[in-house]
Amino acid sequence: MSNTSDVIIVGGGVIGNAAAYYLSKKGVSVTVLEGSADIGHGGSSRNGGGVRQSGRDPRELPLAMYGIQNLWPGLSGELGIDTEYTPKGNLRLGKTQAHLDILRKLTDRAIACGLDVRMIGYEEIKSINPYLSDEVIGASWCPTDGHANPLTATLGFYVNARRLGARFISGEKAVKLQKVKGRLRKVVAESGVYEAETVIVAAGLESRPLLNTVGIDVPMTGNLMECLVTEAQPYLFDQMLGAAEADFYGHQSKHGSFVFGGSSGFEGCTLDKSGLLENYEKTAPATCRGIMRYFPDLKRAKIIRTWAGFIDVCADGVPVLGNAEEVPGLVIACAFSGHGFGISPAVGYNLAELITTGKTPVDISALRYDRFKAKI
Amino acid sequence: MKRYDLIVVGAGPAGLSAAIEGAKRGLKTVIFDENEKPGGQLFKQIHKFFGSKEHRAKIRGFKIGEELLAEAAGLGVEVVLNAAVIGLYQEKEVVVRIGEAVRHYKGDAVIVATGATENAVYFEGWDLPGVIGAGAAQTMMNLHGVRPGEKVLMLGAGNVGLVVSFQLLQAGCEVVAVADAASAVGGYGVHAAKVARTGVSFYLSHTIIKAEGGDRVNAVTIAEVDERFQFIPGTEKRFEVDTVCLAVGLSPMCQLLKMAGCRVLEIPAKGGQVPLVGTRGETSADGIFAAGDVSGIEEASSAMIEGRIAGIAAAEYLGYAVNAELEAAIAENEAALSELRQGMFAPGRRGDMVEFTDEGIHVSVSLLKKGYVNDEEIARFTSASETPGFRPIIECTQNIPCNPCRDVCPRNCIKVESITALPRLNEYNACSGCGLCVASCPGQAIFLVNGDVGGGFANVTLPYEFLPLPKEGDRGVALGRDGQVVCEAWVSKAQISSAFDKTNLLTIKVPAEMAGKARFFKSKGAV
Amino acid sequence: MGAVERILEREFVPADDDGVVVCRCEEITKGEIRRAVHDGIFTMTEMRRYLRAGMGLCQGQTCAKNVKALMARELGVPPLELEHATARSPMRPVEMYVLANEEVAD
Amino acid sequence: MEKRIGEHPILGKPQKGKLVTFTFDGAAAQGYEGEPISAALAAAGVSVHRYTAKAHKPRGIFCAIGRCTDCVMVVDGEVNVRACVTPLRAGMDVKTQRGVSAV
Repeated sequence: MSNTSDVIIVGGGVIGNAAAYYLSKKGVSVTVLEGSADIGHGGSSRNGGGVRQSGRDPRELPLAMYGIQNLWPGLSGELGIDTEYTPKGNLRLGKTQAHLDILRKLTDRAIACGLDVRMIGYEEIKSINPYLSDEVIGASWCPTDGHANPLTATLGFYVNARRLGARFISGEKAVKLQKVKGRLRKVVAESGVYEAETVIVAAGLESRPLLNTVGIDVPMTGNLMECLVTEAQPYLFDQMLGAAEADFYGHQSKHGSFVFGGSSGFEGCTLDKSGLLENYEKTAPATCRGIMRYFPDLKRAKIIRTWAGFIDVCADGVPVLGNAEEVPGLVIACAFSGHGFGISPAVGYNLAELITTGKTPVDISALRYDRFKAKI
Repeated sequence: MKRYDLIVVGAGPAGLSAAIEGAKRGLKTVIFDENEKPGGQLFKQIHKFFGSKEHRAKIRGFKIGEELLAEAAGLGVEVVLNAAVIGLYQEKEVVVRIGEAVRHYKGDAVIVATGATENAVYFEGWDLPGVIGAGAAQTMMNLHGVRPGEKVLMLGAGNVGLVVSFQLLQAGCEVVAVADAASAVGGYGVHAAKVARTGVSFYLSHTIIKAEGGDRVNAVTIAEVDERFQFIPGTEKRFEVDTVCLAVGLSPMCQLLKMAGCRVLEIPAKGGQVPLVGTRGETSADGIFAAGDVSGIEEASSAMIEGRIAGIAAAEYLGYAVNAELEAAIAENEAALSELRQGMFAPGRRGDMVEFTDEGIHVSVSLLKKGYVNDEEIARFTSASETPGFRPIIECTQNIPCNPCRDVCPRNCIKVESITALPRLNEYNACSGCGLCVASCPGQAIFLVNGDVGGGFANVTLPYEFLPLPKEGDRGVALGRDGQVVCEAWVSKAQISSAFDKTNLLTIKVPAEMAGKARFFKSKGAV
Repeated sequence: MGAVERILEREFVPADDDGVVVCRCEEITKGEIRRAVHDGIFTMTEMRRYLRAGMGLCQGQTCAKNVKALMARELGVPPLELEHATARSPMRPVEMYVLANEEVAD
Repeated sequence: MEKRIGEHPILGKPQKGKLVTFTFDGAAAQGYEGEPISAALAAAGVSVHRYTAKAHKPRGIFCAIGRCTDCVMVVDGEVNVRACVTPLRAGMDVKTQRGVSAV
């Protein structure tokens, strides 16, 4: 098989798969190189499933809003796979005055961007979710937010892109980008060399060393975060939940299980000697204690699995997205900082537009790769 | 954090043995086991073990469990039950659920002896209530005293399927058939023979097409399969049953080792995914050892030896034993292990079709196909004579590592040259008819025949592990090795003795010409 | 681990027993698993994520071996080529209030 | 046939706790304290522990050692309780599980 295509996408996560799908739909030939054995190996399969606009930085909020208005509602039907998209609102919870101050600031900022989000008090919180504990004194409420299943969404994009002719190679780690006559042309991987007009680097944390091979650096770091999931439980609620300090998030899935993320406070300094993305022994118990303070009724729900995954945290907390003009042919989509899943359809769609028309429906200029400036 | 020299996960034969060897050498040792009772699978194994004295042969599995537990307790090993190890984290941190809390422990060495889990096969209706694992049947009847059903079909003619079939019969259930997709009985022939002689039919090259039922299985259909395991239409056989038992192999339960980052390989001959281990049970992770079924499916006897080696290795690793002692202990245990791994059922010969015994005798094909040695084939191995006086008839036809019959005979009538050799009679020694060999044979393959007790009759003494025990004078029928009625029979003696350890001896009187055939007894009432 | 080209030459052929449940917990049938392979689901881990096969209460302890054999047959590769899914704690289901209750061992 | 083994040829008479009363789907039932709930139910002739969520198929004991989790029931209001490894206590309220609830 020829190793030349219109576009190479490095990274078979939800971003790469979404881009592959929307590009294939436009008739663009795509090759996706996934370094691990599994499609969606990284953060795409290791997140809490939030599809939200509230709480986002104004620089990426337009992408979130675009996706929720234009892409998520019809996605399951379009892909023929249940992404379990549930737009039943997002409660971002506060337990202290300090929390409420954070939430207020985020809310005001989002309202200025045109988002329907507001602060609500105890009574209204209880009417939306009666299972929350009395410790919660206030929240931001965005009724158009929600959640979806990152596993089926990622694989849904993959299956459909593949069906439309995209070529996928897993276990093929890209090690070097190479320019030919001033333009990025080749991707050298462990088992082969691939060529294309355009290369999208959407490899999460792995993007940094790869981009380094053409002299571009994205200031980001890995942070090992953990989630846990319970056995299926009777239906309780369908909102997405978050917390003012972003140290607790989760939802009840369509299947009935609760998926929650939390933290022990040791994030960033835990051991991972074997590189197996190991769970830290203190995190799941800490997460459970956190959950029970929000949902005392869930105390008897059984945890059946925990997992860990790196988030690619950008220096300024928002993704790097778009053309890197100094290396013609290079498109960067990384550093999603732990909130990439919710915007993945919009990112994929906009990348496809960017590559085929040179323009994007959403202004992504604030996410440029060269935006980073010293603070003084 | 609480720290032990040695943390052992799993209180089965391997784990207990490992803890014993560690504690003997001064290691502060704890064992965690998720079950309410220690002993692992030993406590479901109510048959007498094969092997030699050193391997605790002729002792029943659950008794071995009790012995190991007492030995461990005597050495100061803490055995914590109802303690599920939920994770083996970095730096050998063991997290255990005990009661309503999780506790964190550190082990300077950790031995994982988590054993195995049962395989399953799927077919239409396999999810119906009443379709259960063979281990489930054992648990229900041997631990909880409840019969899993009344009429049972057993899928699987390996040792588990055969042993559990016999246990079902002992519990008072009816076993309608033993089926297996393989073309030959995979377990010990003697295990099959003691099931077949009670009248259970064997269907080799057969597997289940479907189970039927509403809220519980009420029928099962099996059919013959060809060499490619495809059903042969027209060969279907339907049985009305309320229970189907699945005994289709075991898989090592190595998740904890995987979580700990130990290198794991997939080795079909060992039953699936197993940790990469060295001769001392050491895994690729420093200070973490594996022993027993978790590192490859074998018999409990082998698990005990592997456990001992790992326990000594952990002691050496922590400086409680000198290397020379370790090497000597390993050599000794390895010799024992290699002895156990000899014969027709040696791990290296798994799957081979063996045609001749080590003695050069053509093996019984009928045993492999139907579960019993037929009348024609038995003559190659033993024969009953129609003369007065006792004589043991040893229907042991496969080379398996086992020799209690030799050790137990007070008159040295029986010789077993190497441990896997077939037992032979020392013709010059007169048998006293004590019956110890009959009761001791773990395969229940020895019978005493007195070929002439007058009036044209002979006495056959057979092992009998069922209730009720027939009484002297009871009338009934004798069944042949194939479980078919061969003649009328009268009970002339029923012996119970503590020396027989619950294998009662039933002596039946049959016409002299039937002495070579009568191998089981059914009371008239039970026919 | 080598590079795997995600192409399957064979077409999906329905079978009589496609309706038989393979993963008991999540009630996933043989036909669903076989069809998923043709959708491009090539690994055990992906199968868990795609169909939830092996993701239920027992976490695949009952069905993993069978799912693996079934996938291998459909892919036309030896079962040894398929990797089992990762082992993750807790090894047994644990109630939240129990996991939350970390006792300092004395 | 009586489901309980009165006397076993090798194991003798089963060692049991005291006879206690519990409720199964609202009706009074008896079993021995400390034995698994599933043993008491099996002795009472109950095979169905639950009906599945998707196909509403009956399920019962399969592995009997807490691994396959097919035998889960609603016990004292808690769903997904593994009946094969949960000891019976006097007064327990045991219900057939349907999907992930008792109704």
